[in-house]
Amino acid sequence: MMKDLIAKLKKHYKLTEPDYRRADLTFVTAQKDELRSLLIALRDIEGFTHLVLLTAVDWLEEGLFQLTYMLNNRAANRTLALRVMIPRANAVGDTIHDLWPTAETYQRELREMFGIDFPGSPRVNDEFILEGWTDMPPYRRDFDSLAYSLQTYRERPGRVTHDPREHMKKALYPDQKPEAAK
Amino acid sequence: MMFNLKTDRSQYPQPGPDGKLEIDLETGKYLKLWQGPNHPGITGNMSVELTVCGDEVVAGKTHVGYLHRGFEKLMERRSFIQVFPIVCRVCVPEPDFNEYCYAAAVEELAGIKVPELANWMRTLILEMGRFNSYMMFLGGISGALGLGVVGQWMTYVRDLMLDRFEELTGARIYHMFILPGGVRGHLPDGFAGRMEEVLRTAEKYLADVEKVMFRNAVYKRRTKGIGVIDPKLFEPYGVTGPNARAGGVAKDLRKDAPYLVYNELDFEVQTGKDSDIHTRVDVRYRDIHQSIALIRQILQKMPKDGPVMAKIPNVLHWQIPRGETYIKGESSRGEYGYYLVTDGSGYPRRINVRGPSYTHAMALLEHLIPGTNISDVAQLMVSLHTYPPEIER
Amino acid sequence: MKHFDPTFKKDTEKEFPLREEMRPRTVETPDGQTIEIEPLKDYFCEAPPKVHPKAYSKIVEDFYNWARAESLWILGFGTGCGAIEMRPLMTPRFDAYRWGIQWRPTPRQSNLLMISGYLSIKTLKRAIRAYEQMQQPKYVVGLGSCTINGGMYWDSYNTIKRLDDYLPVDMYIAGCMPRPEALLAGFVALKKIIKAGKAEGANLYAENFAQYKANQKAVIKDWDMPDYSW
Amino acid sequence: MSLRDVLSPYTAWKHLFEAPVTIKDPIGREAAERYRGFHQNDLSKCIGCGSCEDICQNAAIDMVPVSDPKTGDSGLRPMIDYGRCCWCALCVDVCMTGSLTMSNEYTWVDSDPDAFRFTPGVDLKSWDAEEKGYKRENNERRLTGTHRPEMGMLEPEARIASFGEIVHGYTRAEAVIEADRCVECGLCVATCPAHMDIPDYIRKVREGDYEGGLKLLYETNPFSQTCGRVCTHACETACAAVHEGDAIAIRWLKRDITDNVPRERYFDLISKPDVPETGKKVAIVGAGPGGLTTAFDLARAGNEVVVFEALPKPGGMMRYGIPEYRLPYDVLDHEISVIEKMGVDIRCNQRIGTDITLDQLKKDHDAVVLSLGLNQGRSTRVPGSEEAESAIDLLRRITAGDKVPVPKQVAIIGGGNVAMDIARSMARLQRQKHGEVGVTVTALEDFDHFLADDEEVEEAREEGCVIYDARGPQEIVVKSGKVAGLRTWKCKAIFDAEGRFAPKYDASDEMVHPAQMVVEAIGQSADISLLGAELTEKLEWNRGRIRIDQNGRTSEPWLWAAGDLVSGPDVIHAVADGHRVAKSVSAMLQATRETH
Amino acid sequence: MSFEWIQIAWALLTLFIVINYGLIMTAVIQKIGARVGGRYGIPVWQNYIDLIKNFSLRSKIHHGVMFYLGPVFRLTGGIGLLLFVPTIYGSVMHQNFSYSGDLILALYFVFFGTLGMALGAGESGHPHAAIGVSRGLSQVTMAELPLALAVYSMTLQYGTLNITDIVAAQQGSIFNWTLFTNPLATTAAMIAFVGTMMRSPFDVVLAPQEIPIGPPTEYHSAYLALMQTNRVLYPIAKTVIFMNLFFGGATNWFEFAIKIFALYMVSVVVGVVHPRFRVEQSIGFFLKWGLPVGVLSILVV
Repeated sequence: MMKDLIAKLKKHYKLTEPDYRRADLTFVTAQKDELRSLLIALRDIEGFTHLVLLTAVDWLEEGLFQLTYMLNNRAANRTLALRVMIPRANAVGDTIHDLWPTAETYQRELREMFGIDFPGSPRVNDEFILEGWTDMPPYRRDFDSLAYSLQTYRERPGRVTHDPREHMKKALYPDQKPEAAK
Repeated sequence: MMFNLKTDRSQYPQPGPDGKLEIDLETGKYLKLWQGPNHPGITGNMSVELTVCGDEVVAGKTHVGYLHRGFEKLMERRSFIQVFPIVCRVCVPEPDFNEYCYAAAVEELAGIKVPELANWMRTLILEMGRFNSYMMFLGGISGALGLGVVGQWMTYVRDLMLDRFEELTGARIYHMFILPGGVRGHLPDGFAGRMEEVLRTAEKYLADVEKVMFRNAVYKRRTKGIGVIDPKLFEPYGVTGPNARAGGVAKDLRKDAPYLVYNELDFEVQTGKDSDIHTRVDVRYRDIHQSIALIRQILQKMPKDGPVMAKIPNVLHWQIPRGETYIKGESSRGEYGYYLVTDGSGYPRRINVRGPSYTHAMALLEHLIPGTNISDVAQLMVSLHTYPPEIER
Repeated sequence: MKHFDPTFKKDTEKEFPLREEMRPRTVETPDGQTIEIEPLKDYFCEAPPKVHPKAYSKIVEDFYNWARAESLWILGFGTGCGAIEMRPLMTPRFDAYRWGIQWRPTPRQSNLLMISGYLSIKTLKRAIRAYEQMQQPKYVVGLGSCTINGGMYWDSYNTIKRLDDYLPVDMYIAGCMPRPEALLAGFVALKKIIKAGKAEGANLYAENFAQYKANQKAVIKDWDMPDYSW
Repeated sequence: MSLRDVLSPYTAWKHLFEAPVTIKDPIGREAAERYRGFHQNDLSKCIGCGSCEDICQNAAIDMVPVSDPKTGDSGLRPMIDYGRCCWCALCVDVCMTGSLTMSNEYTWVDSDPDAFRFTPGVDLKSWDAEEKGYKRENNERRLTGTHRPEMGMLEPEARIASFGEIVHGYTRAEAVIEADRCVECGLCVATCPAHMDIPDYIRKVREGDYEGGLKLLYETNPFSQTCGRVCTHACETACAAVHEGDAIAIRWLKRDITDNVPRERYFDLISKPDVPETGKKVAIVGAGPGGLTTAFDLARAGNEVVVFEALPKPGGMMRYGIPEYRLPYDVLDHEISVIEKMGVDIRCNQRIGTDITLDQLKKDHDAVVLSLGLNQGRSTRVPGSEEAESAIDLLRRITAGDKVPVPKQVAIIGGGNVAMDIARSMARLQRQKHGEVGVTVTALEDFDHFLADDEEVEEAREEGCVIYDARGPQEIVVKSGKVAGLRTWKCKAIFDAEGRFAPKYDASDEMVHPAQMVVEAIGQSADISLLGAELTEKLEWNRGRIRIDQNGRTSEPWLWAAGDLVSGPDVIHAVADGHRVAKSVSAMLQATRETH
Repeated sequence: MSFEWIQIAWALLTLFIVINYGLIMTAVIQKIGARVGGRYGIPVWQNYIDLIKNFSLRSKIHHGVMFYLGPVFRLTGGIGLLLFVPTIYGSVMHQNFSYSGDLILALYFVFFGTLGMALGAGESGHPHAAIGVSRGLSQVTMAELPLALAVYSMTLQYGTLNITDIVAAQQGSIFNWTLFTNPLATTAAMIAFVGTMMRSPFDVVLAPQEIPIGPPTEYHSAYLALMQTNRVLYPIAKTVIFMNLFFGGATNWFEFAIKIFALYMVSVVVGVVHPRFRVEQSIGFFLKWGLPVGVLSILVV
């Protein structure tokens, strides 16, 4: 069933080899410029009317953001997740708020948490979750939450821990490690 | 079907092309009114910025983020087992769904098969959680309408169920019982009997609720024909769960895409047709009875013995190969899902929580609010059954 | 647990600049005046609160403290998860009303601010506002691990770790989340210190206002709030 | 609106006449039996491995010192910060000993935020004795593995037929499972005499990075292949996993690394560091593990090292003491060839005192290291003991390929690993010659205090050796000039009240073990005759052993000592000695270079 | 009737008794409401402690003169209402300042307090208060409409505007009560009574779920204490009018306690089990049910 659909779609769109995760769940990567027409085709022709989620994955090492558009065909109980890769530098996506009004919220979140812009999406530049945030978008991989927290919020002092291995070394054989061999 | 939609907004300002609504407060015709975050009428720590003209609401904007802890970021810092204690915190009143979805996603990507009994236990816990969540809801909607006594009873019944939770899982609110690989323990001795007592008490109180709330003339006046969601909006706005079922769309993932042991259980999908506040409450009310029946069935049918944990790798350095998956289930509010991406390391690459409140309380609510009476905003929100913590996570 | 990146430096102003409307600027009002506005400045509570002395007579003060302890009005403001355990307290199972504990929907009438768990920066701002709107004497109870030392969210970029940096706290209740029974025990303990005249958090706040404000401003960047509500 | 709708709500008023459902006295109400409340820790069971700290995602646990570290116990105990804890109980689930549990107590209020920290078990709390609370189900540790995979080895029938190596070594899958069990606490490191980086190389096994693992091994142990087979693995007694299930098979995992790196790759991976030649010369007497480790370290530090060995082949007791079925000779040859690659000059058949004198060595070199093995067997000195064979001597002759007498029945005195070695070696020879095994082992200790490793005993039994415990040798029965058997009494106690060796026997329980050969395997001593009278006089001694300082240096500034001679019969101790001595020698050489 | 100075002392005694009775009675009623929910509720003396607590708070802020005057007006409304109607019929001590035509004065006081409150709350500048006031006023005004009609019908019936006379006319037998002599007017009045007691389903003003707490949002400390005092006094004073007009008044303190409690309970019985109406719904309710009954009662008389 999903295989047929993918084969059909492949005639018109450039899709990568899909990952048939489960019988009812398939992941496939699409081209960014074909995304919109692909979504419309899936929604209006193939019955994938339910936008389950829209989110991003940060592939920092590859310099890419993966946008995942997960669509569900309720009647057939099939979920198709479209992956779209966009460059991390100057990350801009195509807004789909006119296809699914609820995408507006997702796009606001992506704008705020990943810094991915969706020009034309309503209120996309408004603050959504954060307030007075001045650092880089926090869901980016190069944002280090713990480091930020340590630099911003004070901890209660007086916590000291010991590594068992180092502690035993200190107590039992302070400098017997064969340094010469190294 | 007749849907009494108050969509005549011609007399009020219209939103611009970028979705921004410019309202000139200087005219004195309009007033900005904020509900929340410190507001007992709304379903938790979020706020709605209302623009009112007299008693009529012209525009409403949802403001969230008061509960934002950055879960999706924190999960990326934690190993696969360390994510387990924090997922339940995503949604406070019904935490078990997070545990289940996360565990199932990890199990799928790591190729772990969960023992039969563990699946039954999970189903039991999810149904108990659904029961609790609905109890919160009934208390909430009656509270929002000023019928405090139903809230008192429902919280009491919920508390009895929390006692069962405590006995089974070792905690009242954050149960942390569904581990990746299975569940933490077996049923305690005599659990079924004590559960039966709770269910009986629940039924007794629910019968009272039926009389006091559903057969209440004032209540009917306040809820019938109000807050109608046009079924045409379900797909564009991603409406799932009881909210959609109240509009006649008989969709329930427990039936449509059975997970755990739901295909071995008998239950019916409850639907309504009017899609107003009254029907939404009613559908949930009937669903509670389904949950009660399901809990009874599960306790009766579940295997009496067997392992509850699959063998899992050493959790201290558990690595999962690269992959992505999405696990969903029917929570008390609609489709709840976890999107998990792994990259072969010992940490998740990304976890995205798809909570039904996210779509219901944001875009949908903002769409429904204009044109309602100021008194109806609170119950409209409550009737959508949203939990803010899962919106902002 | 992943180790943090020691090279990470917060504030990447260059790469992700502050939004225009949050920057200080000069605007022209409709009636032709030009005014300087600083959106991130806290216009609401720059003025330090007054230190209110105790009653002149110790007997009177003791009597007052007894009344204050026996009539604890809690601001019904759930800041975090812990708020869910407040509901059983208000309802039949635990019925905290028996102890003279009641919930009020407005900070003006409340004496006790329950910080029910973690505080995100956005909520912290509201909690501070609520606290400053409360009348003296006022008490703060921190609920759960999060208020003591960050709890679960010790590594989150959006939650504070130590509540006592920002507000004077009279009582902490351990737990994640604390059970209603523990909360009641906490109230009983709080009553004891109120009756003993030791719960002077409001004066502490007034005396060390500059320090508290500095701490608050270190984490809250945007102080803009609509008047009177949130 | 019907009349019913108007009236029906009033039915709620019936609750006015029902008793309230409120809990009368909720404060301190007991929580459920499984409730996850505050922590308890059984200090006597806790070993301070820190697994709880590792798994805690809230960083709520600190390991704090409460007692002195000892074998398998770091002396640290978890301190819990309730300003962090989320009561998930993963620490209880992961606890390696089951010492950490939770009570069902939940009330803790305080106005001091710094009060919410405590060390369970040390800081006394009201819930310490609470029985109820969260415990692991059936006390099963499910988050980390408890049992090691069975090691594949030859069947007794097959292995007794030859001197071929018994143990197969782990397959990759087994190695991964076993390596996965390690919790990386590092308690073992202190117990290992050479302080090998055990958790680190186990991680390398898990990750499949065998070459990296090998490099790591050679940082602390140039005899990793040997130790991967015959190490006494004291580390495994200190392993945190030993408390609930099997210890991690550290030795086999080490072997797994060495087996999985192709032999020729060794020379690339363990190359001589690029250090300038120091121009210093060091002589080492004895090519056992101690001496060769010293040589390895010193050669890598840029010194010119010569090793003098009396026997025809290097390896010392590794070659002449350990039977081939445990440590194949080609492994040893390869191991030593790696050391030679560092520029070590090993000169065999060079007996000190005969072929070259110690004075000569002292003259020609900047430092001399004595690494003498314990190559002389001790005697029981019971009647007839002059007819007994010495185990150590016998083993050497077997190894050297000399013909040794193989009678049908052999009795062995001793219960250590050497006794097992000779028993099993003789069993193999008997099998080859007679087709059947007739070996009796009599040990002074009972099975509860046995000296030999359990697996050695087990395997010896499987191979047909009969083992008697608590038997004290009384006489070697000699009939017509030939050994006919061994007479033993039941041993009641080995040590007296002061802990001195003074065995007590029960003469009524006498046994005579028929044997045509009796072998004594009750300990070894070193042959120190090569030192010469003058030097022997000059050196300081301690109970028959040369007194050395903590760096292995003797009272003579040019002379160091290492190996079995100073620390007993054990490869890993010898390696540790070697490192220690090499470091000390290096320091000395460095110092002299700087002064000149 | 002539005025004597001692009457002031007696009136203050009446006030004292009524306030104490009110404090305890409201607590008891809260407990009764709590019982329906299945719990114990506040201790009976809790209201006293709350009062002391609120008076003992150290800081107060204010928003202008009207903000001060709001609670004062409101309390004045309550006290005035009580003082100008006879609390105990036939008792010289607790006759208060009842003069001929005092019914009009009483009705005036009923509005006076509400109005003062509205002005004070408006001054606080809190938008919630302003909205609460506008919504509350419109509803209360509507609720008073049937009462006005009922009173009109009753004055027609008794031919006097003096409450003491009206009470006197109802003495003798229980069947002399207006309840029985003019049931329609009583019904209309009771509808208004339930409507003005600030309980469900007509409790919009204090509805925290819709607008946090309504007009008193900004009131705190001693202001709130004043309002609390009024909150126990004012409904009782109002109930006293109803008792006097329709239920034969009270001839001693015991009868007073019983009747007031019973009347008060009417609104509680209704309130506990109903959610609240929307403002326009309750206005509609009064127009649909209260008004016709009131008109009918006039017509019948």
